[in-house]
Amino acid sequence: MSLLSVDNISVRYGQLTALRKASIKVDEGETLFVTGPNGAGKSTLLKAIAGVVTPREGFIQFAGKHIAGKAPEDIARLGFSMVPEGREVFGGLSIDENLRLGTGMRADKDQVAKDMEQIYAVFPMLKDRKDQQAGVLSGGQQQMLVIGRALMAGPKLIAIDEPSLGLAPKVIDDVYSTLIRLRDSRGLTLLIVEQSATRASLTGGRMVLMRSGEVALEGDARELVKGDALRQAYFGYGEH
Amino acid sequence: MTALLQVLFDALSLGSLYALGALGIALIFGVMRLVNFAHGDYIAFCVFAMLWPSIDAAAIVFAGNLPTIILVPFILAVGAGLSVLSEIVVFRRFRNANPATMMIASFALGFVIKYFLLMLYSSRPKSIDLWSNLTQQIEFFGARIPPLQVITIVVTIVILIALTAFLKRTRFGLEMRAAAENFTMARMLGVRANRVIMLAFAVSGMLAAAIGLILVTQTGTVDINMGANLMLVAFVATVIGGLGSLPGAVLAGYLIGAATVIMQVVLPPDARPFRDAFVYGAVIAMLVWRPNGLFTSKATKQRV
Amino acid sequence: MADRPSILERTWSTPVILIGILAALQLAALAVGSGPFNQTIIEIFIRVVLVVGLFVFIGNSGVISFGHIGFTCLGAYMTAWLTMLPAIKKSKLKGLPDIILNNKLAYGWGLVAAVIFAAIAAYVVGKVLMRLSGIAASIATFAVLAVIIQVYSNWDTVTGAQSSVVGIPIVRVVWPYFLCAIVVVIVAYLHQISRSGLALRAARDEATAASASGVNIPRERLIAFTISGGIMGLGGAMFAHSVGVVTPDTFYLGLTFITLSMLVVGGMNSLSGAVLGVVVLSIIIQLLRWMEKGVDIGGASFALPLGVQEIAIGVVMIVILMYRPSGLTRNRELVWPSNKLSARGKPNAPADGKTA
Amino acid sequence: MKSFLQVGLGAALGALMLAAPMAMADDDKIVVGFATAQSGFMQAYDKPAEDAARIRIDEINKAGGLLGKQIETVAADTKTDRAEGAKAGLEVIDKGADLVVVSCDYDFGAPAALAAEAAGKVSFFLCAESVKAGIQGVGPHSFSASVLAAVQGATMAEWAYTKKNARSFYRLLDTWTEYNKGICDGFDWELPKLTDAKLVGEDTFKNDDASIAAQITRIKSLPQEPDAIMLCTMMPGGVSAVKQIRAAGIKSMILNGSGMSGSYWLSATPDLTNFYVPDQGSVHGDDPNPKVNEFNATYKAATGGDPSSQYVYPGYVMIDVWAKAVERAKTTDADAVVAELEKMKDEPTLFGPRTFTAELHHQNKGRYLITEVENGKAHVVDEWTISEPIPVDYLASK
Repeated sequence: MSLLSVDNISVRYGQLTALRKASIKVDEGETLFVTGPNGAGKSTLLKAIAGVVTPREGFIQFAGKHIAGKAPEDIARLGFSMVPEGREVFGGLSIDENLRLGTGMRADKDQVAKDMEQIYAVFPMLKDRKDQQAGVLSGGQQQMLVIGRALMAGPKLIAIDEPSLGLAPKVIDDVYSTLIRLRDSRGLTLLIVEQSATRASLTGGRMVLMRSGEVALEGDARELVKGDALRQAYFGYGEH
Repeated sequence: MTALLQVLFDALSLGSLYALGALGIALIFGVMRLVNFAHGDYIAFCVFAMLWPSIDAAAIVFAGNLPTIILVPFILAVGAGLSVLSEIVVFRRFRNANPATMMIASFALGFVIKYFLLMLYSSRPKSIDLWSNLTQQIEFFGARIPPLQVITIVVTIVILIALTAFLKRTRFGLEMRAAAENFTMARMLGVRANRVIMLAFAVSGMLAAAIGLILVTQTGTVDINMGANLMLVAFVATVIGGLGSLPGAVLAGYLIGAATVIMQVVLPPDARPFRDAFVYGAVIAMLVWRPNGLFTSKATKQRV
Repeated sequence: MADRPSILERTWSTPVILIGILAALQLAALAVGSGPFNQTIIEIFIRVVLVVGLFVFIGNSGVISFGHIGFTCLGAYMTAWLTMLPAIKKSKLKGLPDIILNNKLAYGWGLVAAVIFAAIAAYVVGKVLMRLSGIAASIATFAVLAVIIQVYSNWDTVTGAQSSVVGIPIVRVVWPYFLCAIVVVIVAYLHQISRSGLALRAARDEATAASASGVNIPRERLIAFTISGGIMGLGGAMFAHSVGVVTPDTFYLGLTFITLSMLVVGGMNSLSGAVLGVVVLSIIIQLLRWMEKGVDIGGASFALPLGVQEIAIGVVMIVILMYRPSGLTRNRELVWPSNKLSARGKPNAPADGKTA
Repeated sequence: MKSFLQVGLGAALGALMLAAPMAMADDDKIVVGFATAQSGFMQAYDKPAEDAARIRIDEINKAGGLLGKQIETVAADTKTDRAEGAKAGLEVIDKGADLVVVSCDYDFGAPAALAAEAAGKVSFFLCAESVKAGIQGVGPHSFSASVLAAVQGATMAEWAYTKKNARSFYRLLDTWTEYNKGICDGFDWELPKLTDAKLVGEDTFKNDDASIAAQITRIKSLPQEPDAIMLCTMMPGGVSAVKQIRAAGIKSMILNGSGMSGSYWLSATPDLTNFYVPDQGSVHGDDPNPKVNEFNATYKAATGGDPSSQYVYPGYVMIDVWAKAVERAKTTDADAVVAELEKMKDEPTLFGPRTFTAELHHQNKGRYLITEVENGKAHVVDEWTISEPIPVDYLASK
């Protein structure tokens, strides 16, 4: 059984339909990219899983539990760790506090300190500034911080919304190389929303393409990028 | 020099009350984006809890007769209880409502509390003597300060230190600060919304109770509208301080207190009745100058 | 931007229905004809004017203003200055300019002057404040109210300070109030469907998109603020003539909150909500008052304890908002049943308010 | 002077008279209509005076009624709201009121009084103390049963000067209400008449100021503590002000208006001393007139509580003088009753004499008991009537 399975969910903001019967599955240990044009419903999909918006219909299962309509904190406590779009660091909190925030729900308290050391080992720049306010960090550093923060929650799955948004190409490379490193060393399950299909193919993993609130295409990221189907689906040629 | 010291003390004692009020409002605003207009009525309710319900002109003192060591926790508990109760009964259902709806709901709640008190106690202000042994005065570098003022300032500082320690040093405090900054993100990190919100309401209610105790000691009066004016100033202070910023709220509270006292001192007699017009004029100027308030955390700015 | 005729076609029934509701009240007043009842209807019409005035700015711009009652105060005093007898003015309000001191106008002119004066004041205030948004704008408007009230409460020679200004001609017939209410509903409707009104509503719903497509938000807000300021001034003048006494404290927080509550309970973003909020809450208040006075049910007299009415109205408001967070009308407009298209009201996203 | 103002006013009010339906007065009874606050903020102030009025009505009815008819009462609640006040006025007029009794405070009573004036009825403010509560602010058929606030300020100044040898005065005004300003207006009028008395300073505050520390500092920085502080304020801020002044160690005599009458608030300041207020009658059981003490007992029997402040008494006076005027006029017709009332000169009542003239339907001079608060206990120490009435022109110009 999949770690996460989203089954035919629809989300509406008032008159506007953001998701239309979308379904995805993420297996333990795999990396799934969700890609697609602006307004395709990628972020809404993550928000629905995280419990920030409530789907009008459909089921979501995570770690064997039905979670559609549950509160965000309850979903987080099942091991779903979210890095939302725009990063959302707590600018008024110190870097250390940002990292510690997600550990409140962990049962394995003795592991927390060890994890903390590991995170600081991965992001030495964070350790140097651990007592500074997170608001002073640059965009790339903030991205590292929120990834670290998500890891500190001890998750089964990390969902990241547009990790490259607003970052310089060099920094994007850094972020992704860190992600790949973490994935490979810790066996993380990742669910990444990424507008750039090329970036997804470079990282490797499975990919779904969304358009107008629906899942339009699904397959191996590298395979899809090679073929023409992706472009067609992305821009909507020849469909209807 | 002495005169300056006196003005400083006067400003601090008035500002202390505003700061406590602003803190109470800012806490709730932080976690819920709710401007709680019932806050002033919490203050009145806490003070009325010292009296036995009666519509006679003379007050029948009830809890007010308790020894201080019991009275203070009792009144704080009343404040916290009322505040939490209003969260559970009313505000919980407005979590996802827009700010205007919440604000009007809080106003309606305040209205209910006020008329409830009016029914029980009548509208005539009542008098109660609390801790009147604080009435001799002490000399401080030539400035004559009634201990009441000193106590107000000291109590406020103690509350501020305690609250800061709570916010900085405890897990709850960390979660509350995070929730104040970005509630949804905090929840996505497993912070329990209900607990944090209830805690914020409890602390805010206790602050209201503390204000009530200081006010009643200072004025000797128990009045249905006693919290109203303070609540307004506190509300303004919260905005000037920068929404979501607790230190900002406190600082702005002291600023408004200082501005009021200074205007009272420097304005000529004919202009003194217009004091509040000047103070609010300064508020407008301040908002036009810094619409986001004095303290805006980078995170807050990004999101707006 | 949508073109005018089609919007007119789609929405003309709204003002017609609203005026119909007001006309029903006017007819009821004619039918009953007793002094207290007429006064109740007059009060409802005044509130309709005030709440619709609030709507023109708050509803269309989405910015909550706590300051509008200040313009009501300006209007009330303006008509008082103009319509009182010179003899009274000379003894009490010596500081007025000679031209006002020595003349007396009919109350109709008082109303007109109140509108103009309040609108000018709103324009000046708006010029400074309209670049503020959100809660900063709300607090700034509140500060404006506080300044106006403080000045009027203390400017002895011109406003009589705290003391009541009396000698304002009292108008106890209902139809002038009815007429004002209709005019205000029509003005609000015309503004709503005007280019400026539509732009403002678009900016309220999608600020970034609207300003990207060239909507000058401060300017459109200023237009709405000025119009609504004028309407609030009219409401103040009507109040002055309905009671015959004005004091600054009448126009402070109490009235601010009552009118805001009516708007929000009715449905903040729709004109129908403004009118219905007033009518429904006023009727509930009136019913509760009758119950306080005692009603006979099957021979047994039943009366609510005094003071319960206020508590009850607070509870009713909370309950309405709990079940209808966007107001009785759900922010939609009332339209002719055959015509299903409703004017655009802002739908409420189910998403957490914070992330929106 | 008189004629100009009056003709103007008369014309204005005449113009106001609209086709209000004149309810036909029932011939075998006389109706007193109470358009007062039965709920809301003013209720606490209206109710006691209204109770006193009803006591006088009962007495008259027991004694055979007025013009041989029983007096009936009708009531409508103003809810402490101006718009509701106008409605309440119209309502009691609809129910046939011959006398319209309106709220204690001028601001809240005026809408109902104006409605009565337009309907050509006599209206009485229960205890309003502004000069406007009468001809100046309502019209020729309107009266107030109390004494002007200015008289209270003048009384305290003259008494303190004469009996307590006060020479230096400090004036501290609470700008919250017209009533407060009225007290200080009277003080301002009296002070220049007192040889060598001088004003050593003045300041203002607001009733709801959380703290008046700055104002107190100003008093404390005077080279010498003033003999007397004329405190023009009322409940609830007054208590707070007194408490804070004493807490700061200022020992000066504090003079106030009747707004701080009664002893119910003294629990806030248990050791208060050297504090004086004027009272029309004593609520402390030590009135020099035993009949007042009797009335207090009647009031307690009727309402279950002692009078809380002197503001109970004007209600009784009101029915008393109005009934006398009706008896003398032999009709309840408004103009005839007004004419009789205006003939009253030092008409004795239980709570001091009353004079009404065609210029002033209020008291610009009046006998006051001086109540002293000593060690937190209030008792009557003296009686004082200002040596000359405060001119109507002066009052009207304020």
